[in-house]
Amino acid sequence: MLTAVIALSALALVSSLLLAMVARAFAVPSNPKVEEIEGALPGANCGGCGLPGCGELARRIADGKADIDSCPVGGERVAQMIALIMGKSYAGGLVRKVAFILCGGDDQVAAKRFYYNGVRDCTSAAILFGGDKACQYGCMGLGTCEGVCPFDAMHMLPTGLPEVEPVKCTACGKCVAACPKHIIKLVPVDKRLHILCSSHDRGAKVRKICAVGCIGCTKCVKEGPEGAIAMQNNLAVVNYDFDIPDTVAAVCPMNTIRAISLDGSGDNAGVKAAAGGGV
Amino acid sequence: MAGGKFFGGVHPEYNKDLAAARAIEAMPLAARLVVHFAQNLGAAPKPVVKKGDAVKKGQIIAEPQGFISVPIHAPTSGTVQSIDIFPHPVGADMQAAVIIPDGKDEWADGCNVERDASRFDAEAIKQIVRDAGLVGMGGAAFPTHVKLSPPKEKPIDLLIINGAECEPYLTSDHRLMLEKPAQILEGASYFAKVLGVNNVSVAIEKNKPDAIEAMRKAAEKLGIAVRGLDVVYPQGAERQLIFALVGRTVPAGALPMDVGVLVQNVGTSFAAYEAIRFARPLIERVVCVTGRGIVNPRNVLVRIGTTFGDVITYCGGQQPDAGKVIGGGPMMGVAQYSLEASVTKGTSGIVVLKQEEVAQFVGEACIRCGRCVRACPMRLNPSVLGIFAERLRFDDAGEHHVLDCIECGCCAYVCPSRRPMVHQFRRAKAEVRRKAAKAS
Amino acid sequence: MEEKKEREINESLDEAMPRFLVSSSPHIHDGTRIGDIMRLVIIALVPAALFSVYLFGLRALLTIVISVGSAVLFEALWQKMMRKPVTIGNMSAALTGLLLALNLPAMSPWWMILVGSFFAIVITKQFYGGIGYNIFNPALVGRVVLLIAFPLQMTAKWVAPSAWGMNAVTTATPLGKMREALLSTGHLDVHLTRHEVIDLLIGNRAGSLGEVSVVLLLVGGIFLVARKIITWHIPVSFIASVWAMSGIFHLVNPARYADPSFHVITGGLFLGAIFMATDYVTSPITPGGKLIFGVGCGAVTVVIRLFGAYPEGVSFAILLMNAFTPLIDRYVKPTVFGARKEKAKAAA
Amino acid sequence: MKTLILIIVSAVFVNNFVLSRFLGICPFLGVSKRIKTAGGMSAAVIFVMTMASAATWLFYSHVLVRFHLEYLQTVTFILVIAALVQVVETVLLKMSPTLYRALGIYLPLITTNCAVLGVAVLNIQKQYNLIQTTVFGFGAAVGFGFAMMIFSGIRERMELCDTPVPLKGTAIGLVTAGLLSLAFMGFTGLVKQ
Repeated sequence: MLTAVIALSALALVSSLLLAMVARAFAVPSNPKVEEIEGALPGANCGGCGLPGCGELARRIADGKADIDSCPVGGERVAQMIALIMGKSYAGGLVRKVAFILCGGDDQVAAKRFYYNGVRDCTSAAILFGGDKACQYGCMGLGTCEGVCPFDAMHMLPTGLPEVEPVKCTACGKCVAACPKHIIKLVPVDKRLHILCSSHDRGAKVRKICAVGCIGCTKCVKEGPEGAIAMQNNLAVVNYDFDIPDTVAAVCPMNTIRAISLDGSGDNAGVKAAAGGGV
Repeated sequence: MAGGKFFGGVHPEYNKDLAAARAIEAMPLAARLVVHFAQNLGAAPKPVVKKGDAVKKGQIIAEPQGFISVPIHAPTSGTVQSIDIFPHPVGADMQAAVIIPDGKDEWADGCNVERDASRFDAEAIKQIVRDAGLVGMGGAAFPTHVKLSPPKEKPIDLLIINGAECEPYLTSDHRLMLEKPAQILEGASYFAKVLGVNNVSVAIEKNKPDAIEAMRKAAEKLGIAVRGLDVVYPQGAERQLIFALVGRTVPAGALPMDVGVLVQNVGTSFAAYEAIRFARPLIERVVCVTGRGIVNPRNVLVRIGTTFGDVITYCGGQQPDAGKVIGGGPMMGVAQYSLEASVTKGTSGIVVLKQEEVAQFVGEACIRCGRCVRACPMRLNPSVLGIFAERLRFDDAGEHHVLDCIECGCCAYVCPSRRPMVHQFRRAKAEVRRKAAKAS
Repeated sequence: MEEKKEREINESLDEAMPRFLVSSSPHIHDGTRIGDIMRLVIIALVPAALFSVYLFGLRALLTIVISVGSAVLFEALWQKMMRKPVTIGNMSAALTGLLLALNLPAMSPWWMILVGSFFAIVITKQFYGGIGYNIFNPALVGRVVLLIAFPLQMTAKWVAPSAWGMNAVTTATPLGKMREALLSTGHLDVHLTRHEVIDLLIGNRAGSLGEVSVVLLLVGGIFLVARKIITWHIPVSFIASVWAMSGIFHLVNPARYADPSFHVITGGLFLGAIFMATDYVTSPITPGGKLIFGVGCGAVTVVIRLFGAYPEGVSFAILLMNAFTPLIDRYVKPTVFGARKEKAKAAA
Repeated sequence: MKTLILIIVSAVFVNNFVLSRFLGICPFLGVSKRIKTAGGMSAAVIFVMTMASAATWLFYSHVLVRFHLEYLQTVTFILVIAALVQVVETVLLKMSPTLYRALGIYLPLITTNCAVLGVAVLNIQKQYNLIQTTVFGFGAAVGFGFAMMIFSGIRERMELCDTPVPLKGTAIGLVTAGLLSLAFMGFTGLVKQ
């Protein structure tokens, strides 16, 4: 028994001495905060922050090269946790954003110019005359955004438009970057009024090719609060800093403006209307 | 140096007999011309006319921007009705001028005068070629004067006049060689003069024996060799043509001038002849209007800017079951969505296919049969490239040399799974280039 | 259906505008479909299959029918279950079933065929996503699973050949006989008389359904090469390397290792080399890779036949090389036209 | 010499540690997604297993046997291996941070890797001498690397497959490992045990 104890202790002693020596000889300086921060991050490695993975972001934050609220997925909660680790203060006040598709032109209301046959991917399809939709600004409906969403928050509807599930969406921004038509925007979840069009075409042309496109009539600009809706190159654009009453939607002759509840408050009729095309 | 057979290639049904026997005929002026500004590879020229301006035939309506750019000329006299966005046959919507001809077809000053070309030196010829708006008329539309200006350390010792016309259906170069052999060779002689080259070869696929015969006859006195080439697509692609003719391999990522060769299309040579001898800028070209979807296939001499619709109407219109209109040949041409697309300098043909002839991409899984590997004239592995592109793994596609793809279409032509490979490669190439541009 | 509806809606929207089909180049196609290729391979196998019916009787026909039928059924059922388009029309499942049948003995019980067919179609092929994605040759996995799970049925019950299978006598395969002799007496008793060689070539011997007739398999192979369905690389390198390797061992010790020609014309080598190893999905895509693949198959076959516990190694060899295929494909790439010069330049 | 070659052949092909003894499955599935990391892992395993074989054998025959402590075999082997792996890890972090990061959690996992402990125990069971032990450890590790390389090639290709969702990842990985060991069964009986 004694020999066993002695043998084991000796072995342990020799091993630990060896390890200590090696650790000394091959020491690498490291920042313990990196691991802590990485633990606080969601760990989905979605790339929403623009970096290859959560580990890389953790390293950047620890080195002070990235802000503590750089993770769009984790939002306020994660930012606060990281602030604790880094010994910084975090003000908060970040309103959750979700992706939103600024196009209402599904297959029933928006015209197509040709029969497309080829790769089922929006960016690839845009190589050929910018896509088969007569509206050059509209959603092409091939589901590239659905494919890149790491959170299964985006689904193509049979009508040819994608739909965002606000609950699942983390505003990682992958779909925003992937959309070749740049019609997906991150919008504050508490705002209800949206203009579902991105077309800069003139009104006459829009009328011809899409039943729900913005024709630039400026009625909404006049109806809404001062500066809340602005005309930009034939297109009405919502400034999400403002709270706009739902009633503004009623003045739109094309039903382009819709009141949609993204955070689950109020009625969700608007969402259904958007999904169904609203005609 | 002896030539050889290049690797790969396919043997599509050529269908050249549809229009090969029809002599070139000049199409009457259309009621409305849509002249695109961007007609050359490189920088698009800048418009210098505005709505309401009166223009003369041959007058410059867009000035070149930078070296790799050529001017655009008014194809006839008339007024500029508007400047707007129109479908361009290369596959995008672009800015174009709508010109309403006044019917007088009046030349601008200094144009259309016969002159003695022997007084021009190399620089003068280059300048004329540029001012006349010459671009490669085989389809790529690369400015000719740029090609004629190789850097000093890369001397050219061989000029190849490319009459291979390997694209199925098309016969415009074929007819041009039959009808204007002497003029083509004279144009080629100006190129030779600019480059200081004595060695000129005309390369024609053997399926055009009459064209070989005609060119031989004209070339005899000039000491220019006319060579018949095996009939295999893409025989007319520069790299493959050079290898087949003289056995030189153009390094990947390099240009023919790196091996001392310059290739010019027969149509370009003819345009050079017109520009240098008669001071006629490039405002019209031979377009082969063909395919089973066309009522009367024929070869027509068309003003640049004539809409496809007008050209097709002139050729008897479309058959009722026409399903696809292609600007260019069926292997590399671009399918058009609108007949408002207009003839540009690079439009070698308008092919209208019947619905049942059109290849439909299904995009089933790759079964790795290797037919594309055997067909690819660039010795790529289209199978794996296509799989990478399909999964949006463009970095891997780049590693497998997707940038060397010449988009000849051989892989997709033979693919039993009907995968849209060329489409995928175009996307992949764009992504790889974008990434490289970002990095630098 | 959906697409059609979509078109109608759109047409009503803009009747005025004619709509063309727009896709990327090329706009024409040589017309070949996957089904055409599979059909040609099946046609190339028909002579061998018919001959097996002649040799082993209706049992052979029954085996083929059960195998093909179950393979097609499994594929259709799985695809229905997964809500994928059913692709039995491209005949690849039928081909797998036929190949599996040709790799089985004529006496195979029906339930065994079903098990093999299930492993081939569902586990080896559909688990990976169906046609084009499988890593291993489905028919061979089916066979090897049966070989390991039911060794008695798979190795001991061979029917001796006779016209239309009139007298169903069980016997052993030539390779099996050789091994038995080797184990019991310690030396070979393989004497290749001309008569025996002819018997072996024609296929007048015991064996699994499709492997017996070298001549008919060769005819099918030549047909496939002529129709450019397969290339010569894998069959030739496979068979040649078996011949060469077994030849070397034969020279070293003729009493223990059989004549190389015997090794080439017995067993499933021709069936394997021409029809199994050349399976598109599971073999390398480049000519160079194919040669490596073939030589690898040959080497492993000889090692297993001469030193392993199994008398026949073709199936295992091909499966093993299937596993190597991704690595071969990764490192044996075609040289891009013009790339060699670039390298030379970079070196200079 | 002949026995040594047979030991290697047996360890690499016939009794492949992964595919017929089913040892070391964890890194086999975990680090085989990329050929590069699989290569790094294989190299690390080859180093650790060869060293561990020799070290444990020496410790066993010179310490444990002398003091009649054979019953401590497992415990002490784990200790020796753990120390060895820790050394490798520290050295690797300094010499090749990329490989270190690529191996990630799997490097410490070699510590408790049954393949390493397995080879050490098998050495004693088979009563190999020191040279045979080292060769066997090396051969077994090469066999592991061999299987790793094949498998990572397959994994890279499987990434491009249309695998049904429920089977994606480890599930199809295990199916593939099963089919792979099916192929390796052909080597049965190649070397008499």
